[in-house]
Amino acid sequence: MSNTDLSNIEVNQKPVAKRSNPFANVFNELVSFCRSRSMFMLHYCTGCGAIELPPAMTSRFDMERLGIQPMVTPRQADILLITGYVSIKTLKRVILTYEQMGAPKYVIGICSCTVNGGMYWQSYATAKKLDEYIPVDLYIAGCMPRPEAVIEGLQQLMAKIKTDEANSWKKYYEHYDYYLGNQQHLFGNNWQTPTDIIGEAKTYQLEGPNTLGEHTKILESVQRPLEPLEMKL
Amino acid sequence: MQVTLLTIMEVILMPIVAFIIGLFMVLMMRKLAARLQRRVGPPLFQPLFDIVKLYGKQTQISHGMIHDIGIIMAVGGYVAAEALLPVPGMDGIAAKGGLITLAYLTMVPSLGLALGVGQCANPNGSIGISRALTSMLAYDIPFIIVIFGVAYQFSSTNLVDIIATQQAGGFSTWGISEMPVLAVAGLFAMHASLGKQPFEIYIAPAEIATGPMVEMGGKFLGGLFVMQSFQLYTASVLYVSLFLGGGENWITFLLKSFGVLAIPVVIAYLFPRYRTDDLVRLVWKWPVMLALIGIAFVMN
Amino acid sequence: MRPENYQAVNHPPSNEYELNFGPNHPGIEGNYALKVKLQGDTVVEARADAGYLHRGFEKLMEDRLWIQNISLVPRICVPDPVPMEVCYSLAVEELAGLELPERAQWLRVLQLELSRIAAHLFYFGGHAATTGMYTPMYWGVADRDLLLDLFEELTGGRVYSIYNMPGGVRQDIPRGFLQRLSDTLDYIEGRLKDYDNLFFTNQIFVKRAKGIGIISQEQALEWSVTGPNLRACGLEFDVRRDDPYLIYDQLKFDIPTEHGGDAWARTLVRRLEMVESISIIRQVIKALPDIKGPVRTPIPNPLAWRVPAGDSYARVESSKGELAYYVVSNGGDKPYRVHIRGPSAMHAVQVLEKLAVGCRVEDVAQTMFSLDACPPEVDR
Amino acid sequence: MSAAHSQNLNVLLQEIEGIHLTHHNPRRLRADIAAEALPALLALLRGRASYVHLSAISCVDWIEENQFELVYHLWSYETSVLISAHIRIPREPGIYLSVFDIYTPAAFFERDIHEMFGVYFEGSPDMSKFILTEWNGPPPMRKDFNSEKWVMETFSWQEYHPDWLKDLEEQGGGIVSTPESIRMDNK
Repeated sequence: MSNTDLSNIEVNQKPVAKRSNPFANVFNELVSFCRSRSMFMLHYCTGCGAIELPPAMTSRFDMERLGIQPMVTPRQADILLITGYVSIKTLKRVILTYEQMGAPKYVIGICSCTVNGGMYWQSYATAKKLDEYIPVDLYIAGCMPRPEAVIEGLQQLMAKIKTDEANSWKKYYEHYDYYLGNQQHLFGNNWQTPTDIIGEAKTYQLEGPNTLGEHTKILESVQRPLEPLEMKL
Repeated sequence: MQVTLLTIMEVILMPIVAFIIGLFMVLMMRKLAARLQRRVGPPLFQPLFDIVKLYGKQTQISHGMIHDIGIIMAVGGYVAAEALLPVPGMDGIAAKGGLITLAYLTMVPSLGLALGVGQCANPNGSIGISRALTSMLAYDIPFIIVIFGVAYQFSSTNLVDIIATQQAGGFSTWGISEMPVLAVAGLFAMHASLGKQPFEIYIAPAEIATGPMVEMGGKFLGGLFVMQSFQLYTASVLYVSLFLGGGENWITFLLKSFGVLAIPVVIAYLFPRYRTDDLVRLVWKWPVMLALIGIAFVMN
Repeated sequence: MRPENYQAVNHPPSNEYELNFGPNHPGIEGNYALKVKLQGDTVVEARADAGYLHRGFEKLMEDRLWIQNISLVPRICVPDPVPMEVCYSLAVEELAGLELPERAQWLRVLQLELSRIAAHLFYFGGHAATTGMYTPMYWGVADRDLLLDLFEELTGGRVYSIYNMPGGVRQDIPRGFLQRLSDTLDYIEGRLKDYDNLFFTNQIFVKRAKGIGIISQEQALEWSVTGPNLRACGLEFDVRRDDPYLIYDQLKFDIPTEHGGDAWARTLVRRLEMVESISIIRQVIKALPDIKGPVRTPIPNPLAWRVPAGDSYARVESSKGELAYYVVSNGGDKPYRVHIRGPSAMHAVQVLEKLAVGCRVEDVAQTMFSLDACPPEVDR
Repeated sequence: MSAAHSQNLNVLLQEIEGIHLTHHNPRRLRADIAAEALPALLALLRGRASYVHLSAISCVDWIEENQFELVYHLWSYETSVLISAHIRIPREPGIYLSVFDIYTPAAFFERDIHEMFGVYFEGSPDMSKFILTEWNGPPPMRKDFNSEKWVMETFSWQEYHPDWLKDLEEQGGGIVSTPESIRMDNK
């Protein structure tokens, strides 16, 4: 397990060229505002916390008045809600799900178990720190947090998105080696996902100095190449 | 020359108007659902926020050229259809197009979607699109019969003429009072074409995880959201033009089209969905029968 | 140029294909997976894949004190946590030879039935949502919240109350609680009419639910199906009546049965059970003020409490079926072994795998939800 | 339970050799028998005493005696008595017969016991992994597997050092013993 602790590392902000067009900034701000007011969430019912999401979504607390709605597949979603302890078997699926989401994407860890294992700290079956495997924007602690707490947490995330501070998804590209290393530690060196994170980082110019490293070398050595898809109807 | 310029202006303006009205129709749909479900519902500009956000995504996951083209076809089909749908003050190219072209154009989006989804190679998407085409096959038959009946009644396939005839005679010459049976069949077909419960077989989250939308993210999903607002607009405005005398002015036009749309939307949130075969059986039985009876009345 | 995010799947040409339901799928209850092989629209093979919610409860419980485990057990079945606490407490009480005060028994019955109503409301919502009908879900979950408020007032916890403990319950009811409880029950009973109109008499729903996932009585007995699913096949069996625990033998209640054995019968049985539960709670409300006495038998220092060696098997009727705890003690301060027989373990794996075969793909989710499977009980 | 039923049951059970019956209470009956006699007992109970419901099969790892205890909980809808049949099998090699042919639900419990304890049941329809498909270690429910030790070796923990704690530490206070040390001291 790599020892670097990423919780305090900031994403290195690329210097943005000053644009003379005043509307460029307006447009960016509009998009950030819309991002914060329209959040499609994919709630992966990894654990107990999932039971407090239906109350938060339905008639009594009604998340939709804040523009939050549940979505069905990772491609459509912006927020990945990890609702509770993540067993190792689930963690694999969580990572697959996370990588399939389109950026900007945000992760919220609900329940104490995602922070530090919670009351299952002794358990051989659950992963303890979620942010070793995927970057987490926000934790909502509690066992389990009440719907009010969930909505409060989502509102905090909204505030962060509005000011463009919720950038943890960039951390995944920039420090991919670290996350991959932790994943390999748990799942073995044969671990690979169908999403080409390094390729994506290159395409969208999100590469950092730590994107590649010893763990990605292991990945490259075991990776089966992705074949192009034939068109069919 | 002046007329042509005006027409071009109208052709550009009409889809924009349609889009804006469509957004409010989406909002109305979600608000109605919220009221039925005893909650508040989304804020006023929620549909717009969703679309802007989806287009502002920073990584767009495409599955290839056909995937892109499919979405463009899906939206483009409706954009073209809007220019053929007269609204108060703007006729666009409705007088030249006519009903038959419109009926064809409303099928283009489904086919475009089928192309795009086929490229994704997701089994859920493939099942979804095959269901969507099945349901299109089902509702198109009563839809075409209804259109034929209306054209026979008004002896024209020109929407401008049809609306003018209805407006000239007042309520007694509206399609709904001249051919009530056809109007009911038309409502059925319109509801089925919207793909809402009980005809929502191709989205079906619990069965096939939203079917055609399953691999769509970012601007592709945004495209589908735009398509949805066009779809609501097209269906309700077409119904208003055929049976409710179109819009004399903007106020009655909006009242009629929102009112017509409210009927299927309210029904949608009170019923579960049919199974695929049940849907085909139902749609081929009742709306088709009603439409045929209606046509028999019309031809008398 | 965009990175291609997919992998080619080169299957031989065939009309058979595989579809994964879950683990993250709206048609799956919780974190659970069902791999189905389809031929056209028909399922020819189904395999359940569990373990996504595995926490190793039985192992964890061996490492914790008898009393600590009370906070662990309700987490085994999230929608219906109270039977878990009660069942564990009953097993430990039997081992330790603790006498349960009468008032505590009535209070436990009160919670058990409240929890059953809450779980059934959740079930109706989920079942309706699989057929594309979301309004009952929105209503049901919101009405369930009123019951959770009562739990919060009684115990301090919305979902996990951790209110029962070996020897009784933690504290007595707050002042005025019975009145508020009675009001909420009146409200829920009034709402049942709305649910009937919207959901239980909805012709399209009835058409979809009838004939789906039929279990005959013989099959139910052979597969050890219990609870409402068994009663939907016509067998009148209820642990509450036939193997009574607490004060259920002093209460009057019917055991509703149906004869179809399909999704519709299973829904109807639960609908009728809710009415019975409401009537049981009414009886408790009536009787409770006259029952005086403590709510807990004191146990010795809980941190060094040693339970005599032995084993016990306690059974409780949860909203999903027969729940049982097998607790073994070797005389230590921690359980030597706890085995949990989750009620869903039977119908969520074996029965579902069998019922799904021959189903159309539309009905797979509905079959699962109609069985009221609770995946964490399978995984533990 | 009626007296007649009880009488019948006792007479029936005497057919099994070496059976030892204990009544915990009127509705719980404990039967200790030799491992070889169990299939005969189950067949008898199911065939002639209306015990159609297999409630559960529990496994207990008695590591000091080097034995696994298997407990079959059976319920009759007619007599309303729960019989728990206890058998002991040696821990090594941990192989026993499946009772799938008598009780269908046994398949699930046997599969579960196989992956949690490593007991192999001969004749069970499916002994493949079910819950622990991603697990490569020893069967985790065995007493000689130390879950806490494995966790400590595999995972690291979140640092928790909030500002109020820093203030306390400046004044000379703070956490005297870390959670890790307390955890390990317990063992």
